[in-house]
Amino acid sequence: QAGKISGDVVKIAVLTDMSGVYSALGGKGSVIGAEMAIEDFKAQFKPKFKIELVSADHQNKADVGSNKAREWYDTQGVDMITDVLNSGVAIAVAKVTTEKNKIMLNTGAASTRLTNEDCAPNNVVHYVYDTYALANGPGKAVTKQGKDSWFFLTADYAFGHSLEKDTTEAVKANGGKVLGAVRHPLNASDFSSFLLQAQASKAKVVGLANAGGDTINSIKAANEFGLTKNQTVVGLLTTIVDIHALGLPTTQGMMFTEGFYWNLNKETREFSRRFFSRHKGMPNMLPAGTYSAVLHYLKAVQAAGTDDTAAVMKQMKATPINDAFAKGGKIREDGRMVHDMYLVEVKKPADSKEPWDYYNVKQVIPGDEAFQPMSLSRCPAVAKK
Amino acid sequence: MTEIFGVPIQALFGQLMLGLVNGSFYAVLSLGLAVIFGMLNIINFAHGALYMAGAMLAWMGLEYLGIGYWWMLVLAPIAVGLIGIVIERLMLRWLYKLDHLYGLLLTFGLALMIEGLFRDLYGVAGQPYSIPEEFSGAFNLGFMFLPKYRAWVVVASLTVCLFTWYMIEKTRLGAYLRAATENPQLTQAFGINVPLMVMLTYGFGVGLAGFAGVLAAPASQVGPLMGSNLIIIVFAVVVIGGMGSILGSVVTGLGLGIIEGMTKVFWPEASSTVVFMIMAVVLMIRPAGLFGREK
Amino acid sequence: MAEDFILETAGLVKEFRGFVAVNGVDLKVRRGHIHALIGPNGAGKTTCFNLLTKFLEPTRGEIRFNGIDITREAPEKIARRGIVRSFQISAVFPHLSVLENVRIALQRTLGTSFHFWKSERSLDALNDRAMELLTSVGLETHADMVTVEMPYGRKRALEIATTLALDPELMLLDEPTQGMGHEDVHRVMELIRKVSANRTILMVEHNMKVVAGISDTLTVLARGSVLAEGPYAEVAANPLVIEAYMGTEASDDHPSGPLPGEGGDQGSLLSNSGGGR
Amino acid sequence: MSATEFLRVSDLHAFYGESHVLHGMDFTVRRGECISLLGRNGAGRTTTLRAILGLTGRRTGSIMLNGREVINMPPHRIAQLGVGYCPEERGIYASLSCEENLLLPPQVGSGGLGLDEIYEMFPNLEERRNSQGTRLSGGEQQMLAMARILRTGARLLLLDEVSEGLAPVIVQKLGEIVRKLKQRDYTIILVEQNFRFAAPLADRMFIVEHGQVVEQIAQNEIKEKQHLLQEYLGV
Amino acid sequence: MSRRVTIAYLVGLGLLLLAPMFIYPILVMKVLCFALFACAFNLLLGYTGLLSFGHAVFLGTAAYVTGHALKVWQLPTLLGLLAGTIAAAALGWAIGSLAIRRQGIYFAMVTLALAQMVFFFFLQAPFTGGEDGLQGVPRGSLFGLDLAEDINLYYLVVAIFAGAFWLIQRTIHSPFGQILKAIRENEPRAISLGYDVAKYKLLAFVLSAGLAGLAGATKTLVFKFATLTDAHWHTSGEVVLMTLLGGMGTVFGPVVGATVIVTLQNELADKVGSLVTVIMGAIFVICVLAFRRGIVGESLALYKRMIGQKP
Ligand SMILES: Nc1ncnc2c1ncn2[C@@H]1O[C@H](COP(=O)(O)OP(=O)(O)OP(=O)(O)O)[C@@H](O)[C@H]1O
Ligand SMILES: Nc1ncnc2c1ncn2[C@@H]1O[C@H](COP(=O)(O)OP(=O)(O)OP(=O)(O)O)[C@@H](O)[C@H]1O
Ligand SMILES: [Mg+2]
Ligand SMILES: [Mg+2]
Repeated sequence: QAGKISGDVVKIAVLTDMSGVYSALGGKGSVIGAEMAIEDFKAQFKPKFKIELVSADHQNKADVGSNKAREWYDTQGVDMITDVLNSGVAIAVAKVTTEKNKIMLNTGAASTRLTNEDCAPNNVVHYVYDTYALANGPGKAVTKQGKDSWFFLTADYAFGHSLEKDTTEAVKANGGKVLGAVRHPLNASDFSSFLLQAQASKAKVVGLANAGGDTINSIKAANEFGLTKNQTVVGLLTTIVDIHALGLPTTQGMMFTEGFYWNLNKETREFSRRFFSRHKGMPNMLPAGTYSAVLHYLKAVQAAGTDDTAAVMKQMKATPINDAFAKGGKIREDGRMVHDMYLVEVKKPADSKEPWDYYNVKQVIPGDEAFQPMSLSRCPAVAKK
Repeated sequence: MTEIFGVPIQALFGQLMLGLVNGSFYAVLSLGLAVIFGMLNIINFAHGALYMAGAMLAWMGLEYLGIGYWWMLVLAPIAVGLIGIVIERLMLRWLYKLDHLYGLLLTFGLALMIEGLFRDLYGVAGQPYSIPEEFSGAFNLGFMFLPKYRAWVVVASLTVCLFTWYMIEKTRLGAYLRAATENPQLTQAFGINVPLMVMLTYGFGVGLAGFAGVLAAPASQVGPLMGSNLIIIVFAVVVIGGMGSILGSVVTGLGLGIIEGMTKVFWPEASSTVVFMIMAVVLMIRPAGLFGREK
Repeated sequence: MAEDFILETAGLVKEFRGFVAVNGVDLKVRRGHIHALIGPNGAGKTTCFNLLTKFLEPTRGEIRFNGIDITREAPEKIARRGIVRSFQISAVFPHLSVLENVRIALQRTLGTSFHFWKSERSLDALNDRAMELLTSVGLETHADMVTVEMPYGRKRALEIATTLALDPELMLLDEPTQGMGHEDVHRVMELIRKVSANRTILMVEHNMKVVAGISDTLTVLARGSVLAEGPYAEVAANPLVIEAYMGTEASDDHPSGPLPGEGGDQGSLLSNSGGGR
Repeated sequence: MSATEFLRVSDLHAFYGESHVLHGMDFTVRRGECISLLGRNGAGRTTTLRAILGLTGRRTGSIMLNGREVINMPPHRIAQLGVGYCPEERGIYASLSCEENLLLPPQVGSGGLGLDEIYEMFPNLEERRNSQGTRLSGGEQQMLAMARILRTGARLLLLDEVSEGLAPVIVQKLGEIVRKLKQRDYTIILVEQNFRFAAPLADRMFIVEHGQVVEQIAQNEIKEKQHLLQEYLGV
Repeated sequence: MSRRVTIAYLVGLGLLLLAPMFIYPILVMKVLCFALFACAFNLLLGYTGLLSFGHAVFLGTAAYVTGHALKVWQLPTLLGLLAGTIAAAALGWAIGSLAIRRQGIYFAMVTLALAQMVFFFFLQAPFTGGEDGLQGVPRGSLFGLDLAEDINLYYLVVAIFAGAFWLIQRTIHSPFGQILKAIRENEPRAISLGYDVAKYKLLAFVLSAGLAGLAGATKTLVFKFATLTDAHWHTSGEVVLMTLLGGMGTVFGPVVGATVIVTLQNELADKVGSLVTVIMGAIFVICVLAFRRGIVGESLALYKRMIGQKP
């Protein structure tokens, strides 16, 4: 079957959260990222095959997601699915993808399980970030500042758990201790009672092992209860859109890891401004990552002259990634795409020169440090050989 | 001393206070349900959705028209009440002769519609609604922070409950309401304008829900799902209290709120289910509910 | 033998929050009799019925059925013992056919009522018995009719047929002729007399014609306790009873009898009520 | 009694959903008069009363009440014109106490009886004043249903089977009360099974068959029209 | 079953056997699962007049138990299904014996609340995987047939559905069914005839719960996972809608209703996004206001009227 493109179309699907707590992270933004990638690819390579893009809302429900994926693979001839934020959904979709032997380039989910317990190196690439990478930066930096006792506010599902776990390890590794954690449901409406528990714990740092709307509301409630007065709140998965929503006054001085910042260099600025013109907002690491992933995939198809899974995966792993999102990125055998991450600090309102000028990049974490080393991999497929 | 039963006093009172706050929401909502049930014999499943609508209206008022919290606290309930009146006129009206279950089903359908509509417009992620500056900040009671706004919520809802209770239990209107509940035709034949009463009652009942919604807006985030999660607990509250008495539903509401809060301190895992467990127990020992008077 | 009582109550008392509805009633129902329970409104007749069938719990006293103490037994247990009541409002299964109505009652004896895997054809065995019963109340022609569509009187008849299906030793009828036109009253009277053949009947009735017509014994309750007991003629003559219940008219039953209100005492009764203005 | 006409029902048709129950009722009642509707079960007498109050489904024809057309009014408006209804099924409220039941109906006219008067008429009710409405005995409920409308000052009383389920003594007493009301110039429509109760009270009797008035018998004609009663009512 | 029903039943079965040639089998299987679910629900609502608003919890319980049995205990497929069904029935007994203490609307609310309690339990219990759900349940094999093949599984599902459907019909037309009708018609009278009403209601409830469970267990097999959605009150609402739309108290109503709703959701999901809920709600309202007998009920009525009019 190699050397052939199924139905002469390469069909790419963006499966994301269109209306939920995470819609601000990926959602429409990711779709735009994918569109831009396709346009750029066509412009540059004038491919002979047709390229189609479909997208759907998985409502953060594992069953909705995997049903959609299964249907796409079975009846729509979809070749590759991308974004798939929300780790629960991602793991479910990974299973379907492996079963149907297709490709998922996951640019949205955070759980390290995708490249460890639930890894599927021949079908799944974990492209943008993961909890290990997110945890390390602040875990080290904050603890080193002497704020060495932590308490976690954890979203009660795969992502939250593994973010909590990885940060805990980072904190311990740097001589800090963890006093406890409280689990809250996805998209909880009122965080005050959880924050009271955090407050009662007397920990110096309250780590928010949640994302999107949940993070925003946690931080708001923290302010209401005067938590911020004598404790430091650290958002573990925070991106520029959250900062934009909360505003600098509330968030100044926060530290966290991002996989992308629009204002790094000429290339990122140029890409981001194009994106901004369509989305009325700067891209965070998800849309940018999706752009990069789709582009990389199409190039691989072009090069391999087929959309056959094995061939394309081989090609993608063989070629390094260089675009607006990643410099010298490479896909490891366990399916982890490693690239530089950035430890950023939120500027004081005064220091912000223009809209969306929010970060001071404290440190560029080289890919090999940022991500979990192969040596620690718990991925059976890789361990075998 | 900073600990009670090995629990930091701050957390204890904090949760107690939050319990009281939730309790007053339960109270206002179950009160509205009871009033409506008393008159129309309908369990208003749309109650949660209309509570959400109240909050959403408050948010929209601020977002689009720049109308502040205090005005919305008056306007939103009225608006919701009017929505209710329309619903009653156009739909519920036709169901009174049928099995009461149809009322439940219809309002369930409405709940889905209202919820889905707001979902489609604003997504499920909550909208921020900031606390009115009069009440921003908190009293520092030394052993705990008492956010001013939460205190206000309790006061406001209790006042409303008391007012309603007086109207229905202590005035002639109350007798009419109960009579019309049982035998509308005959009651009308005595010269009482029942259809009007029914309409206004429903309007008032859902108006209460709207009021609770506005109260809730600054306390929690304003989102399409805020109602549906709450309403089921309120149902349990209603079953525990028994539809019979107004005061009953208020007391039960507050009580359960507090119990829930305490559970969060001493047995967090059970905090989300404790109300239902209590309901199960009550059903076993007193099927009609604590304050229920049923044939 | 005179001592054969099917139902006896001793010092039966029912209090409702202080108010004594039934006050130490010693009722003795002789086997095979039609025993009427009459008395002014609120005397405690229906309450008595509810006590006998355990729809209410007696406050004090005991109930003996065939010598067995049943004071503390549950309603459905009592029913199985053979005491079955009819309701003041007609009680049928409106949307089942007349035949099915009766069959429901018969079905219990089959003991397959929980068998959800059996076909309902297994119930056809009961049809003959059901038809017999319907015939005995003159409904055989209506067997397949849906019950709602029948006029009031017939529904009462069906209800009695259903009750008979349980082959009760003792039947309790509460105002069986209430709200019926004259023809229906007659039909039901005949019916009661007919079914009383080999069983005992205890009934509450305000219609003196009926009482006089078919009852062997009657007990008069007033304010919760027994005022008088005995055959109609005797009781009807009892001045106490006349004063408390029958009034001046009851002594005869012709339509065009002395009209009500000509008795002595009523005048005063009204004049003081009128005194208000 | 004044001869002025108080109620005129002409060509009244009434329906319950599909079923057409009244087929053109025609009769008039003068102020202060007491008339009685007799007939078999299902003849349509209750329906007539309900139709006058607008409690049936669709209804056509004309109902002039004290010179006003009420056929298109909603029930509560009609009642407010001074009509009191004592329904066949008594309609006692379970959720109200005996006394609350008594006090429920709002005043619709002047000159209703006072509470004390009512309690004198029905001592049982005074005794049971605080117990729940439906906990009253069948008869007590009947009394309550009657007493309830005497309070409101309604001038036109629609009484449906009021003697039903009452002990003979009470029935006599009720007879007296109706008399008394007539003296006070109330206008009364009696629907009765119990001929012996209705006969002496009614100034005129209308025999109803299949939703129509088929006979009219004046008080003084009872004796000679005995045969009619026989054939229509089996009395 | 009456002759007409039997014929319809056989025709339907025939169609089912051919369906996978034309339609995406997974979709048909989903429809069948929900159809069975709705039929089980209808047994309760349509024939005993008990409106349970928490029926999804039985679907969910069975789904999880079966999933756990197959994935963790690695039981053979049929045993897994059985385990789920029994678990659901047991839970049905527990919830039922509480709920039947109240009538009418209260019954609905109580079932809803108890269901919600169980839902929260599932949310927290470790073996359900919380928000992530129980993923990657193996389908196993039957008589050497590998059920991982959709087509093989398909025929198993059809068999299960056909069997369960038959059982439901039989129950309705059984001595037991008769008593249920009687109770619905006039409860006090049933008591006075010496029937212990509560026991009958409870058995009906348990049966319905068990069959709903069977539906859930099968669903797990089809989709290879069990998630909170199965136990969520939205699902409870959906099954009410299916029954109402198809026609409660009719034999085939629930099946029709389920088919319409499921396909509708499938079609609309991408096109209108979250407006789906609005549409579902609208259907609800319309059914209650104008369409109470449901599709099947109304068409039967229409049919009757037409032959009635012919001289
Ligand atoms: N559940 C109850 N609670 C309180 N009082 C009650 C209750 N049931 C009956 N009573 C009272 O007990 C007395 C007897 O009632 P009962 O129904 O037995 O009278 P009855 O003999 O049947 O009269 P009637 O011939 O009018 O039906 C009445 O005064 C009634 O008010
Ligand atoms: N709610 C109703 N729906 C349909 N038909 C009704 C309804 N009420 C009464 N009917 C029918 O209307 C006809 C007249 O009923 P109505 O109650 O007026 O009779 P009636 O003369 O009062 O006799 P009685 O009161 O002694 O039964 C009867 O055939 C009855 O079946
Ligand atoms: Mg009685
Ligand atoms: Mg009548």
